[in-house]
Amino acid sequence: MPLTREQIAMRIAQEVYDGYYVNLGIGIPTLVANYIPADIQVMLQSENGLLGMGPYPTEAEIDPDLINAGKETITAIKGAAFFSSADSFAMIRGGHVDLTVLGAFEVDQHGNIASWMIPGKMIKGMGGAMDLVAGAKNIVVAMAHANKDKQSKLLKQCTLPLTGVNCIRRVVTDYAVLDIYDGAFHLLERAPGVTVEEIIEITEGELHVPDHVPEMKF
Amino acid sequence: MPLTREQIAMRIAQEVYDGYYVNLGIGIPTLVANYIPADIQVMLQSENGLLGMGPYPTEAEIDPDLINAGKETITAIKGAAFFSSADSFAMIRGGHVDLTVLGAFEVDQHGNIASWMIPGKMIKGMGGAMDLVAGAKNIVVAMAHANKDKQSKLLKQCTLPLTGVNCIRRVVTDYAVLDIYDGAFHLLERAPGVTVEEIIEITEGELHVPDHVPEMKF
Amino acid sequence: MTGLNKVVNTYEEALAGFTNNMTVMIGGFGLCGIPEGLIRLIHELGYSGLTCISNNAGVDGFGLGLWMEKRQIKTMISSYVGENALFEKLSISGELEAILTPQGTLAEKIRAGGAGIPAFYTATGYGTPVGENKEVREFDGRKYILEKALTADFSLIKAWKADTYGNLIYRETAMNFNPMMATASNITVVEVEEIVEPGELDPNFIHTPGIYVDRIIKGTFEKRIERRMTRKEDK
Amino acid sequence: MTGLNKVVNTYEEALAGFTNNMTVMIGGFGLCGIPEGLIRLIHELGYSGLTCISNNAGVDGFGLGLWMEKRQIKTMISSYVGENALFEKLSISGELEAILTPQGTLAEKIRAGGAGIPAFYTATGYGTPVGENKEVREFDGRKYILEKALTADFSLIKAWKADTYGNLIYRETAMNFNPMMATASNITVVEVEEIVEPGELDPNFIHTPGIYVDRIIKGTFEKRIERRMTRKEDK
Repeated sequence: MPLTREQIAMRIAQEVYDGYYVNLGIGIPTLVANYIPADIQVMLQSENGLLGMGPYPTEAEIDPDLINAGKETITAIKGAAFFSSADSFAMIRGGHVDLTVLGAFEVDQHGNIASWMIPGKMIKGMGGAMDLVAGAKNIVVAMAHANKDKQSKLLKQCTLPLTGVNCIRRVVTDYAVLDIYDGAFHLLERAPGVTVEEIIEITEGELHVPDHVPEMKF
Repeated sequence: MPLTREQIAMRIAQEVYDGYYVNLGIGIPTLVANYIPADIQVMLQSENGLLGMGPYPTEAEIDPDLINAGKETITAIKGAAFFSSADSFAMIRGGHVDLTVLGAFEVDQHGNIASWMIPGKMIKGMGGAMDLVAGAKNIVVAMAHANKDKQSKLLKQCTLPLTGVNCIRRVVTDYAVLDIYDGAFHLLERAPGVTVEEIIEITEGELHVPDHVPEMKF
Repeated sequence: MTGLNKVVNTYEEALAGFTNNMTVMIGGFGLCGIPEGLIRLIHELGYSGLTCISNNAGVDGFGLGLWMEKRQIKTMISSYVGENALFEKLSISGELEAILTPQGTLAEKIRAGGAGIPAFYTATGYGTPVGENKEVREFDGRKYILEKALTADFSLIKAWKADTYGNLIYRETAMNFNPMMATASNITVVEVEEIVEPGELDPNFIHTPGIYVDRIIKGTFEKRIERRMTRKEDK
Repeated sequence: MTGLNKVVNTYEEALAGFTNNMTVMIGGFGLCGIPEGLIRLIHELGYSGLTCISNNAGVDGFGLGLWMEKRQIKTMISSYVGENALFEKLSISGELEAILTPQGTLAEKIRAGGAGIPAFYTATGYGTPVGENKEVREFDGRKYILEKALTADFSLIKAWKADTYGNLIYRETAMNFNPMMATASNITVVEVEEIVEPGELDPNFIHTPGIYVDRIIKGTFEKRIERRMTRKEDK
């Protein structure tokens, strides 16, 4: 069975280590916060100017001056820090964030990512995504492996306008965990019950498959 | 009579207007603070990270964490702000300081200034002087018009390594107040009792002298 | 307004000299930390042909969404405009020019404008549509693009508290783009929640020194929330 | 050291991994805001061949003057070294390489190193010895030179207070180069006057967020004054 959104988030939470500073994008990446093991300590960065993001506020805690990058009301943990957008992106672009998790429309076997624009459709803008992919030491992309018509989103070459080039190393989809290097996808794990053949079928980009592909563990 | 150091500072204090933010260099420029009229309000910037420099401390007020750019113990006025060296020079280099007063070994008729190095003699470094002359909207140089042997320091072309090019507009010496533009010095005022002929004699650079050259007023 | 006192009493005074066709920076991230009253008056007075530098474009009916409705904006330099349906419509019809800029590049371009840095290199946007027609240069084996500084005629920003000299502090994530914008315009106008006397703000913790501020107006703020999210009370 | 707690108990732990021939940034302006204990231990342990990035070079017998005496420094990148007579002697004899850098350019190069900006243009130093062999470029009719970012293996900095997560605040002009240096090295070690628990420092007024800090050591400081100037008591 392909993973649910929550399961993708659960699997990505395994990429988070004790002491990490992590930036979680909007959508599935936001859910990752719910699955970080209780026995490790991490700091969440919100690119609008907060290091040390906490959970959503209670009704009584709501504060219009305190929002996350998705413009949602939020809280700050003890030991948090607020700063300007310039300082926030100096932090991101300077490579100080240990892990960035973000969504994508497409990735390709060269590590390119397209996540911000579908020409002819809506004009929204890239927000901080281009800075995040250019600056992060370590990026995990959370995305659907294919669209509803089983057309792959893991491509030989992205077709949509790029967010960044040659910057993605790890992808977690509803079907698999893959690394990207040497111009190819490398299959690491498969979703429980999903076969290697199914993954091959919905992966357009070059895919290296080792002899043994373990199931993800949760 | 040529001006004393204190009189040069007194004359320069007349260039300071109400509401100004001012950076005063080491030496004669520091003395300018003593002659700012009591009926105007100015903020002194110290490039090591202080806006709102006050007088020297009393014995009881001495604080090793609070020094000026000359490494002297100092105080901060009410309404002061401390900031980093990067923020301090962003302020200076971004043209936000209204007036900078600094010393010089030489200036020339093109507005070049040499103030930081005498080859073969001491190696000290330029500190913030190059940033100040490149960034200030408005610079007044306080300097001796000539050396002890009556050799001019207001030259056709600076002979020492430059601090900045084409950046000096006004010079106050022990003999005169001069502006620099169109490739020449322009005599504006003379020290009380000093003749135009004396000034011509000790000015090597091209000097424009108007029909009437008033004495400085204090 | 004599000496270092920058307090003005009306929004009209705060915006003296503002004209059509100016370039203006507006602080805020979404609706958080925006100068509500200054935005409102420019809407009322109907200035048009504006080039706006702001991370977002407000929402329909609030913030810069008001200027959009009245077709006051000619060009919008932003990183994300997804909350504004009218923006999309005007942009597609060509009534509005949109210059989409990565958020970090936007912040850095504004900081550079205030800091006397005319241009800098960044990896952000290399190889993407943002990098088109920009100089590419390699440093230590990595490719970067050249980005130029931004400056403006007016900056309209929002702070939490000001002293009368214009020293500012911001609160929480309402800081965002406000500190850089304070440095990058000919005239910086700040709308604040509270004005205090010099000496009341701790000099160790001033976010924006008064040298950057030209006018201070005490505002009143609705502080509209875009996405009200809550959790249940903790047990 | 687990989780986000970065406190170490000895200077030796604080400097673990430090070796000869490293590049090291040292905070401070003159003797104000320098990490005295970290400087002392490196002097005692005698590491040599160091490339030092520091605005000043200490004075004879204190601060980086100690390293100078023991010939530990190969290259010194500074803006002003006038207080150190030995510096001059070693520099003239060629035992020490001095790279004199304008103070604002030095600060900006370090900030750029921490912020992922490989290079930027500045007017400072154009047409002077500092601009020699550097690219010159014109923007809007004015000439600028290209300056490159600085980074280092270690940053040794001094702060007033840290919480155990490494959030830092500085005091008065002891801030100076410390905040930028905190961002620009592989390993940032901070020597502080006081360590507090997370939550004790106001999150609105953190000068250096903990993400930049690797190790925190509580130091003791002599805080030697270079130029003791006083006025008479006010009447």
